[in-house]
Formats: sequence, structure tokens, C-alpha cells
Amino acid sequence: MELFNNILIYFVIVPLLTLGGLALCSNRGIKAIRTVAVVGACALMVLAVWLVSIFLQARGAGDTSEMILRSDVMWYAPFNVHLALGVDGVSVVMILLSAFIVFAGVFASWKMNPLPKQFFMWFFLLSTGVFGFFISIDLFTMFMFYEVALIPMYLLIGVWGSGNKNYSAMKLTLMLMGGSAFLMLGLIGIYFHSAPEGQPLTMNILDIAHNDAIPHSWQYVLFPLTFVGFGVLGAMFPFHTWSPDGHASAPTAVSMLHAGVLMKLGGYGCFRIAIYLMPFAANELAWIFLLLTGFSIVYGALSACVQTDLKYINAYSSVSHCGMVLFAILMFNTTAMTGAVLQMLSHGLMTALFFALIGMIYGRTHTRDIRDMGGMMHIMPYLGVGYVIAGLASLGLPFLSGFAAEMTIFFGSFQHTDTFHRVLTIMATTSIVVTAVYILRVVAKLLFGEVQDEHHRTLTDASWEERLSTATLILAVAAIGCFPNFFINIISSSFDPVVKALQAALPL
Amino acid sequence: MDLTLFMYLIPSLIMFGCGVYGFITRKNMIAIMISLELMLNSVDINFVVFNRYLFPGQMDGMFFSLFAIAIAAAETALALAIIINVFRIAKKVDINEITKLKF
Amino acid sequence: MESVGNIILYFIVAIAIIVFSVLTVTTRKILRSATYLLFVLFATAIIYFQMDYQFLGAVQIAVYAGGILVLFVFAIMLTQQPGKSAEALTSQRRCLGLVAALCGVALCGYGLFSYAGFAGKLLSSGVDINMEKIGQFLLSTDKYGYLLPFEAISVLLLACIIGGVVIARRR
Amino acid sequence: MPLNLAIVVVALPLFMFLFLGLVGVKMGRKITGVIGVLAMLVDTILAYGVALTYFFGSGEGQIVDGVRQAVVVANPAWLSFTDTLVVRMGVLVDPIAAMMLVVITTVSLMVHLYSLGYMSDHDGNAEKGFQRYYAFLALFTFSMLGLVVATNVFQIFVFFEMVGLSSYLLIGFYYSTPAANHANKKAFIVTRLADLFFLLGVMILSYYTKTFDFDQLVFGPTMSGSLETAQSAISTAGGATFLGCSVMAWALTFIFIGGAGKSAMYPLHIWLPDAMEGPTPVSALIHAATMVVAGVFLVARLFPLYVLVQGAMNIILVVGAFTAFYAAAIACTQSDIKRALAFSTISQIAFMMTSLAVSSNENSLIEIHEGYGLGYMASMFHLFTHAMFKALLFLCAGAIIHAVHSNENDKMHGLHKFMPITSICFLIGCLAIAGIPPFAGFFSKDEILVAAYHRGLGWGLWMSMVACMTAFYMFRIYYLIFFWKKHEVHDEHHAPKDQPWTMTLPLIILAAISCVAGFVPFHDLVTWDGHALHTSIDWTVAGSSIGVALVGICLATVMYRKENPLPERMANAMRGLWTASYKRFYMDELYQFITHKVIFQTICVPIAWFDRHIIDGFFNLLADATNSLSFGIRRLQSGSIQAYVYVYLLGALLLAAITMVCVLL
Repeated sequence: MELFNNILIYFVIVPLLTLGGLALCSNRGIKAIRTVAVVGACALMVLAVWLVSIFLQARGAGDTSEMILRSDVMWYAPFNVHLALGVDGVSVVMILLSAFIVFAGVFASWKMNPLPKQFFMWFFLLSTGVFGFFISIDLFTMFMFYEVALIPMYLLIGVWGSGNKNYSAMKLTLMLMGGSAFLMLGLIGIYFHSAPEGQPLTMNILDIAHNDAIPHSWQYVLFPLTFVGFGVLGAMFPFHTWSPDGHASAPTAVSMLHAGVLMKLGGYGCFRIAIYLMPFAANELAWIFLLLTGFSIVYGALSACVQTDLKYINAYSSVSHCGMVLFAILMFNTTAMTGAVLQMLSHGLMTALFFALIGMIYGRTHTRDIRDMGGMMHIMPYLGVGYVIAGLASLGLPFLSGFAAEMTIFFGSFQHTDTFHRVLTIMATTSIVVTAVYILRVVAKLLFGEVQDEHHRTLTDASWEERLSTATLILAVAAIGCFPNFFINIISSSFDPVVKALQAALPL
Repeated sequence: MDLTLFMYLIPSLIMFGCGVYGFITRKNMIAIMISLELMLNSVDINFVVFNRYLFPGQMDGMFFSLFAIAIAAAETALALAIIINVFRIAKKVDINEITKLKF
Repeated sequence: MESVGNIILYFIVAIAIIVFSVLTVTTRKILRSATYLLFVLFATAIIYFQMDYQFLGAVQIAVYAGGILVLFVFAIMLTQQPGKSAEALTSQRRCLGLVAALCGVALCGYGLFSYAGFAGKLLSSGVDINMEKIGQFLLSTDKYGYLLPFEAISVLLLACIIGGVVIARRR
Repeated sequence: MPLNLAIVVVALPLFMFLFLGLVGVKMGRKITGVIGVLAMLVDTILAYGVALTYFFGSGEGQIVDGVRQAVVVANPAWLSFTDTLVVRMGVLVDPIAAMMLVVITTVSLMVHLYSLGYMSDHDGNAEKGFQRYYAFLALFTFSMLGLVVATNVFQIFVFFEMVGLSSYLLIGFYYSTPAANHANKKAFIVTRLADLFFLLGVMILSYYTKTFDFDQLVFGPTMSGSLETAQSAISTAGGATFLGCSVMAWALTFIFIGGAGKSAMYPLHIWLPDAMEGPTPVSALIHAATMVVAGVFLVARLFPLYVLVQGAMNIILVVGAFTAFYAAAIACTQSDIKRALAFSTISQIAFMMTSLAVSSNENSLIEIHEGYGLGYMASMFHLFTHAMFKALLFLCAGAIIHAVHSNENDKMHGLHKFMPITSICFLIGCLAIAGIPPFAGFFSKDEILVAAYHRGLGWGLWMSMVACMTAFYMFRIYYLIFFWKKHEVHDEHHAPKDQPWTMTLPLIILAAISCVAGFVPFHDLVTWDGHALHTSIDWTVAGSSIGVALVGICLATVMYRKENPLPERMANAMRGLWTASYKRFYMDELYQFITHKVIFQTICVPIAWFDRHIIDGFFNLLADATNSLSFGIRRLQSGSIQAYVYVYLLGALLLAAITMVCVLL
């Protein structure tokens, strides 16, 4: 079958196979479970790297089509639902990111207890959804995979979480479901205006964009619906409150995957669907969301300054950083949007690293309250150094990922000719100071200083699988930081169609 | 003076009303069943008299009553069996007090 | 013009039905309630006989008055202490019941009065319904044949027998 | 020696950082230290080679029309924003870069060597974290070198952050002590705040000029030698305004604030005294000699732009002049010798800033007068000499602290007998900073004063006064450490003594450099436009500056040479002033108030509360409303069959009634 000649479909098949393999394992055979999970994760990683090289070759060979590796299989004819696959630079790097985080996540949940088999099964179901979302270019399949990625989250937090997990799982799922309710309305609306009068309706994003048939009056309705729908997942103010509670209760690997990849679905969807398909309304309404996201950048950072729970700090910092992603996307120029994707990559890896380290520290100390900890650098130097590196990446130190991303965003946004946008950019820029404040506060409290609790002196440093998990992420963070141009070259050309559509939609 | 259809419907109607009243007000489950029988009975009467007065050539109403009686018998038998069983377990037959299955 | 006997019988029956129905639901002693029900059922049977449906009247007496009521009496005997009367109804409960019942009666009564078209219809005589005919109908598959309901009822009764045994069995 | 080696000069410390950080921790402590020192030695030799080649070689393209050109050795793209805005990570060698290479590697080598002894206990065993220490030193050296060879303003920003990081890591080297823990946080955040402005400045600048590269921003104008074409690269920016002010004024002022943060100009100086919590060699390297002059370097690098914007220059002038005086005033009362030296550093850097700022005035754009560019040269000269003698002073202080285990000067007194070598080196440092010929400081400071008098008599007198204070407080410290009264020795075995050769050798070398550095022909080598500047010592100014220095020294001698009640009486006489100065004019308390009470308590806490209770509360309210609604509905589902019947009946009756009404009507 022609579909199976496309490498993209294997990003869905491999996790599903892993899922099947895990189902065959006995619940007691922890070794078999781990082996299957690791094999699955490694296979995904190899696929992702291979995909990058295919992409680079295609672009290098002068293939300038908007999406490469296109496949299209009719799925449900009455609604013209296809299984349409295709990737551009943005999806490629997002897939790479997801593969990295799945890989690290498997090792971070090495000692998952209880029910490791079921945990990994849900984990891989979630990653199926994530990969499926990134490879699809059909509205329906995208939405379907989106939901596939969201639902396992409820069980993963509700069963394997800690603390007030029922509340958190419920809150997270309900808020995200609320978002997808908006989204579904939006998608249905798009579908029914996807083609000019008399032509068959379509779900294919590229076709919809080329048809450009959504009436302006409808765009005013559909753009906010889809943008808010994805924005909820992207932790847009004021729909971000699921994030602190959800992350605080989620088990390590789930936090990693959620902050690392799922929240990126939001940003990705915002530009791929909301902005690309409805450029007119995007131009008209962007200022509202710019204000919201610009506000949330500073707001999240300031909130993070007074939190005492490690995961809350990180969750609020995510609000700030993800706010930056949406903020940059709304600037509508290639540089800022490229920066947004870089920031997604950077934030994904760095937050995954943070959550992995927090999980490891929590697994040892059984507390996440920074007031109860101190001097961890003496006790667990490896984790301490990892935490410092993650913190530095977060506060935007050069040669780590955060810097390249944030600078691209700031400089890109500042290229906007409108004073309003530039003033907002300057306000957003102030977050780099606040970020430094809360990161250093945590680092000083948690890692430096005196050991607060004598029992902590007996704790051990990271084990090999924890080292592997964190080292992978640190390397990735450093790679983005040191060679940003490599990623920028992959990403930036993908924004040309979007920017072109936006400019075409500008009122004359 | 003639015995019209109307004259048979009056007692039936009152019987039904009594059944309703009893069903709603009584607490004893057996009393509720009795009220139920009243209602059923009034319906049977209606079937029969309508059939007899309006369509004397057919027998649908009568058969309907016949079957209704059979079903009523079956239903009563089961219901009473359940009531007796409940009584065995809960030692009471008051409908308000038997709430174990509520949630 | 009906015979006077018929009319007198009708009035006796009607009054009996009304009075005993009311007593059935108002008495506080459950056994009396069952007894009044018996009278109501008998009165009903008389109506059936008046309608010339002798078979139905017989069934009414045999099954209802004979079977069901005995079941009731047994059930009452098993669950109630003899002579104990139920506690008095609260006025709120009674009011609610009365409202519902009276509303129903009033509405239906109004309906009856207003659709007076058929209300004055008289009994046509000369209907002969013998057992043979009933048997034919019950087991026939023609139009107006009742084989299917008949069989359904028999299965139901069977299920009911089994159910009764299972439920009432002492564990 | 090819200039390409500059790349190696920069890259070697980076390699050493990775090597020592990743591999070194597995090796012995001492051996990593030795490897670090040797690598630094190689690096220093290479740097000297590059500098000598640049200044005295005549390679291709180095000199055009008698002007020494900036040479871009390598310039690969690192981060592309747009087609024109490309951040490059390059290596550029020009006079100030070459000079800085020498300064950084020299001081760094001295500190590397010195630390071998300093970071060991008295038995010569290296401290815990020795490898980490050397790795961080290498990281710092790399960052600083990367900064000075930057080919574009963004690269400077990048390395500003990097030196900030290295400084953070090194201040917090003793991370278990609360003081170090607070100090490194403070240093990072304050400089970060300044960097924010730097970033904004770069953003504004690049938006209008469409470039980061010095090639177009700076060298274009200088090398063309004409101020008309000077504006071509930034001509688009010239007329533009942003939020009501000229774009260039905004940009350059912001960039200056960035530099002021690193260079500890008032009011962003508060981190520097606290930064002394780090190991003393670190203070010598970072917080005295190299990193703190990054701000000066930044302004010097963009000097041709600043020349065009008089407003920004005036701000620098005022801030610099005020800081010089302010820090000198504080330095006069400090009892912690490292803090006193820190304030001295602030004051001296302010000298350099002032000197840059006095280089131009309104007229300078039209007619190039005699003193034009002198300030620039003087500033760079002072940067160079100051690095040497301030490193010397700090390393001496380190030796003393290592010997007596205290920073406070009342634990010292009378150490001259015990530590003669240290004492003499310290004296040389003091003489140099006070500006006594023939020591290095005299020459550079003299040029600064000349430039200041050129700008205006007031500025000149003001700076002379600060120079006098400088001499006074330095000799105050000197006397309090080495004389004042006899040192009380409690334990013969632990009596203070001169430190091992690893520590004294750097002192002697630096002292020697401090003696001769003044004779380096700076005016030939380091000038803003590459043309040699013809200056001679203006003996009226020089004489007066020697005079004020001598006055300061004499005053200090009278007050502090021998134990006497005079200082006590003076302090009592000016109690309020003295206390304010001792408490550093309450700037720390002010910051503490603003950050904790204002920002933390009235912004962050309410925001967090708002988030938890209003925003989250709203969503919880939604959930609760749904919940209570469903509970309300659940009451209908009572489980009471009679209630159901009742409702059903009423419903049925209602329907029947409606039907009837409809039919009847």
C-alpha cells in the first residue's frame, strides 16, 4: 500500500506497536516492559533523526513545496475526511523534539510503580496522539490525534500522580476539554466554509488555505474559537490555571511529556490552523491576544517569584515562556515566528529537563517545598548541576537554548513597524530579569546554602538511567543553544506561506 | 332511564382517582400495590365498556382486559415476592425507609 | 329502556365501587384495605356480567378475587402484625395526593363531559360471546387472532413463576 | 605570528573549561590546577604574540593610509534573525581588543598561578572543588576574551551574559555560606537588569541601522576619517525618533546602562562590594581587573557612535563623575579591606568612564581640537594600568587574608614586619593608584585629568579632588594593614608570614608591571580613530595632580601611620556623614526595600494571590456551580417512586390539559 511507503505513518505505527508489545508483556516482567519501551523510544528517535535528514535532503535538492512527504488516503468520504500526511520544517523539528522527550521520559519513569505496564501503555498512546497530530494536515485527523493525546493525561495523572491528584487530573482534563470544545466548533465552522460555493468541502489544511474561502464575517467568529481552543493548551492567560495544579500532581514523565510536547500542540495549532487559515481575522484581532500573551509573559514570571513548590515555580515559568511562544506567533513575521518555534523546542526540552530533575529530587526527598530543602549540591551534585543548567537555559543564557529562542523572538517582534507592537515587545523583554530572579531564588534555596534536613545527607545521586535521561536533554538544550542557525534554517522557510497569507489579507 | 356508557365511566374514573391517591399517599408497599390494582381494575372496566358499547361486534377490549388481568396477576405475584423478601432483610415494608439501594 | 332490575343493580354496583374504592385507600388497617379491594373487584365482575362478558367476569373473580387477593392477604399476614394500623398520614402528604387525584378526576371528568358524543350511547343487545368463540380467537392467527399475545403472556407467566420461586426462596 | 592565532587564544580557555569541568573532576586536584596554569601560560604567550604582531607587524591590510585597521580574523554566522540582522561569532583584532587580550591573559595567568597557593590550606592541600574552580576560571577567561574580540554588538551582549554567569559561579564558589549565596544572586540579577537595557539598546539600534556589525556601525565612520561619512551607516537612524526622543539617544543611553551595570556605575554598583564574597583571586581577576571594565570597553567600542550623540555622552559624564566621588567617599571609611578595594575599583572605573565622556563636547563634531580623542586614549590607558595595579592590590589583600584569616583591618595592623614582600608590593600598588610618578597610574591618570580640564575647569577640579581622595583612602588602608600598631601574635606557629612562591611570584610580576606600564606608548597604539595621538605630559596638570596625590598621602600618613585618636575624633566630629559613608549611603537598604517590600510584597505576592484566588477561583467557581447545579438536580432524582409518580402524573395531566385546550380552541 502506498501509504506505508511514507515514513511519516510509522510515527503512528511505532508507538502503537510498542503499545501492543507492552500489552503482551506480563505485569510482573519489569525487564520485558522496560525493554519494549526503550526499543519503542529508540525507534522513534531513529525515525525522527532520519526524518530530519530526509527533510534536509529534500530542501537541499531544491524541493520548495510547502509540505513534503505528502500522502493522502480517503478515510470517510461523506465528510471528505482523509488521512492526509505531510510535514514542513516546523513539524519536523516538533517531531524531533517529541522523540527526544519520549526517549528521556521512558528513562525518567524507569522505576515507575505501581502498574508499570499500564503506565507505559498510556504513555505510548499519548505519544501516538502527539506524533499523529504533527504529521497530519487534515483537520479531522489532527483533531482526533489531539484528543488521543489529551485523554490519557487524565488517567496518567489520576492513577500515577501524587498529592491532590484527583482534583488536578479532573481540572486539567476538564479545562483542556473545554478548550477542545471551542476548537471543535471552530473546526466545524472552518469545514463548512472550506471551499467556494459549489465546490466540494474539504478538511485538508493546505486546500483550505489555498481556497481562502472563509468569509471575513465568519473569520471573526472562528479565529477566536480556534485560537482560544489551542491557546488553552498553550497555557494562555487566563486559561492557564490547569498548568500549576496539573504539573504539580503529574508523575515525572507525564509532566515532561505534557510541558515538553503537549503544550506545544497549542502553539503549533495556533499558527497552523488559527492564523494560517484565517489570516484576515488574525490581522484584525491579533491585538487582543497580543495583550493577553504579552501580559502573561510578565505575569507568569512574577507569579513564579513567590511560589515555594518546585513544580509550581516551573509551571508558572511555563506560563511565561509559552506566553512568549504565542506572543511571537502573533507578531506575524518570519523571524518572530521562527523564534516562537525555537522557543517551543527550547521550552520543551528545558521544562522536560526541569521536571525530570524535580521528579528525581522529589523521589528522594519526598518534598517539593523549597523551604524544606537546601544544600542539595553537596548531596546530589549531578542533579544539582543539571538543575543549574536547566535554570540557566530557562533564564536565557547564551549557548543554551533559551537565549537563541528568546533573542529571535525579541528581535523578530521588534522588527514590527507598529509602535504598539514594539512597546509590547519591550514590556515582554523585561521578563528576562524576572526570570533570573525566580530561577536564582530556587537555585540558591534548593541547591546552595546549608543542608536543611539532616536526613537528606543520606540520599544518593542520580542512577545511570536518570543520568542518561537528563544528559540527553542537556545535550539537546546545548545543541540548540550552540547551533541555532541549523534549526532556524529548517524552520524559517516554513513560515513563508503563512506570512504571505497574512500579508495578502491585510486591508489595503 | 337508560344505562349509558357514561354512567359506567363515572365509577371507573373515581376508582382510578382513588388508586392514584392511594399510590401517592400510602407508605406501606402492599397498600401501594393495592392502589395499583385499583387503577388497573378501573382501566379494565373502561376497556370493557368501551368495547361493549361502541364496538359490540368485536372483542378487542375484552381480550385486552383479559391479558391485563393475567399480567396483573403475574406482576402482583412478583411484587409481593419482592416485598416479602425485602421485609425479611429490612424488617419493614415502609417505602420511605427502604433506601439502601438508593445510591 | 333497561329493565328496572338492571338499573338497580347498576346503582348498587356503582355505589359499591365508589364507596369501597375510597375506603380501600383511606382505611389505616391494611387487611381491611385488602378486603375492600375484594369488594371492588367483585363489583367490577358484576359489571362484566352486565356487559354480557361472562367469561371475563369469571376470570375476574377467579384470578383477581381468588388469586391475587389471596396473595395479598398472605403477604399482609407475613409482613404485618395483626391489628396494627398504619400511622396517620401527614396532612401535607394527603393534600398532595388529593390534589393529584382530584386534578386527574376533574380533568378526565371534564373530558368525558365535553366529548359527550359517545357518552349517551346505549347498550346494544344480542351479543353472544360464548367460550368457543373466545377459544377460537385466542388461538387464531387471523386478523383479530390473539395467539401471539397469548403465547407472550404464557411465557411471561412462566418467567414470573420462576422469578417468584427464585426471589422468595430462602437463602 | 599570524593574527589567526587570536582564535586559538579565545578557544583554548573554552576547551580548558570543558576539559577541566568534565574530565578534571575525575583527576587529582593539584594536577588539574597545574594543567590549568600551563594552558593559561600558553594562552598568554599566544595573546602577547597576537598583540605584538598587530601593533608592530605590517601584515597585509593592517595599515591603510597610516591608519591601523581592525582585522576580522573569523566571522561565522551564528544566529540569523533576518537577512541583514545576523549575529556572528567572530574574532576581531583592533587596538583595544589587542590591548584587552594582553590585560586579560596577563591577569588571568597571574590569578591562575596565585590560586594554586591561595586555594590550598597551609599544608598545601588543595581545597574541595579545586577542579571546579579552575574550570570556572577558564570559563571566565573564555567569556572575557570572547567579549573583547567581538565583531558585533550582539556578540558583546552574548559574552556580557557569559561573564555574568562566570562571575555568578565564582562569587558563589563557597556556595554553602549564606553570604556568598546572596551575593552571587545579587550580582547576577543587578547585572541582568542592566543587560536588559543593553538588550533594549541593541534592539533599538539594530532596528534602525539594520546591522549589528561594528564593521558598519563603528569602523566605517572612524576609518573613513570624516565625520560626514561617519553618519552614513547610521544615517537612517539619525532622524528617527522613538517614543519622542531621538533613536540614537535612546539606544546609546540604554547600551550605556548595560555597561554601567557590569562596570558598577552608580546606582547599579551595589553588587560589586558584595561580590567580594568570592575567593580573593576571583575578586582580583573579575571584580577588579577585567570584567568590571567590560562596560568601559563597551562604551569605548561604540565610541564613534557616542561621539555623535552628545546627550548620551553627557549622561555618561555625569554618572561617571558622580560615581567616582561617591565610591571614593565610601572607600574612606570601610573597615573590610576587600570592600574598600572594591569601592576603589568602582571609583577608578568611573574615572575611565568620565574620561571617555570628556572626549567630546558639542564643538567636537565640527572642529577637532587638541584634546579630542585624548580622553579615549587616557581611558584605555587607565584601564590597562588599573587592571595591573588593582589586580596586584587584590592579590596582596588575598595574601594578607590568607595569612590572618579575616577581612577586617582591625585584625591586621602592623603586618609590615611579618610580610615584607607583600607590604612592598602593596605599597607599589598604592603609589600607582595614587598617581605618583613613575608608577603606571600617574601616566594614565594624568591624561585623564588633562582631558577633563580640556572639557571644562569644573570637571578637571572635580576629578582632581577625587584623585586626592584616592590617594588618601589607599594609604589609609595601607597604613591600617601594615602599620598603625604592633601586630598581636597569639600563636607563634600561625604567625602571619609571606605566602608560598605561587602566591608571591604573581605579586612581584604585577608589581614590576605596575612600575613600568606607564611607559608603554599608548598614544601611538590605542586611539579612537587609529591615528597616533601626539601628546606630551602637560606639566601644569601633572604637577597639580602629583600635588593633590601627595596631599592625600600626607593626610593619610598623619592620621593612620601610628595609632592615634585623630581618626576617632574626626569620625565623631562628622558622625552622621561618617556613618552614612560606612553604611554606603544606605543604597543597599534602599534596594532591599524596593525589591523586597515594593516588588516582592506589593507586586508578586498579590499577583500570585490573584492567580490562585481570582483566576483559578473563577474556574473553580465554574466547577462548583456545575457541581451544585447537579446536586440540585440530583434531589429531583429522589429514588422515591411516589414522587416520580406524582411528577409523572402532573406532567401527564398537564399534557392532557394542553391537548384539550388546543383541541377545544
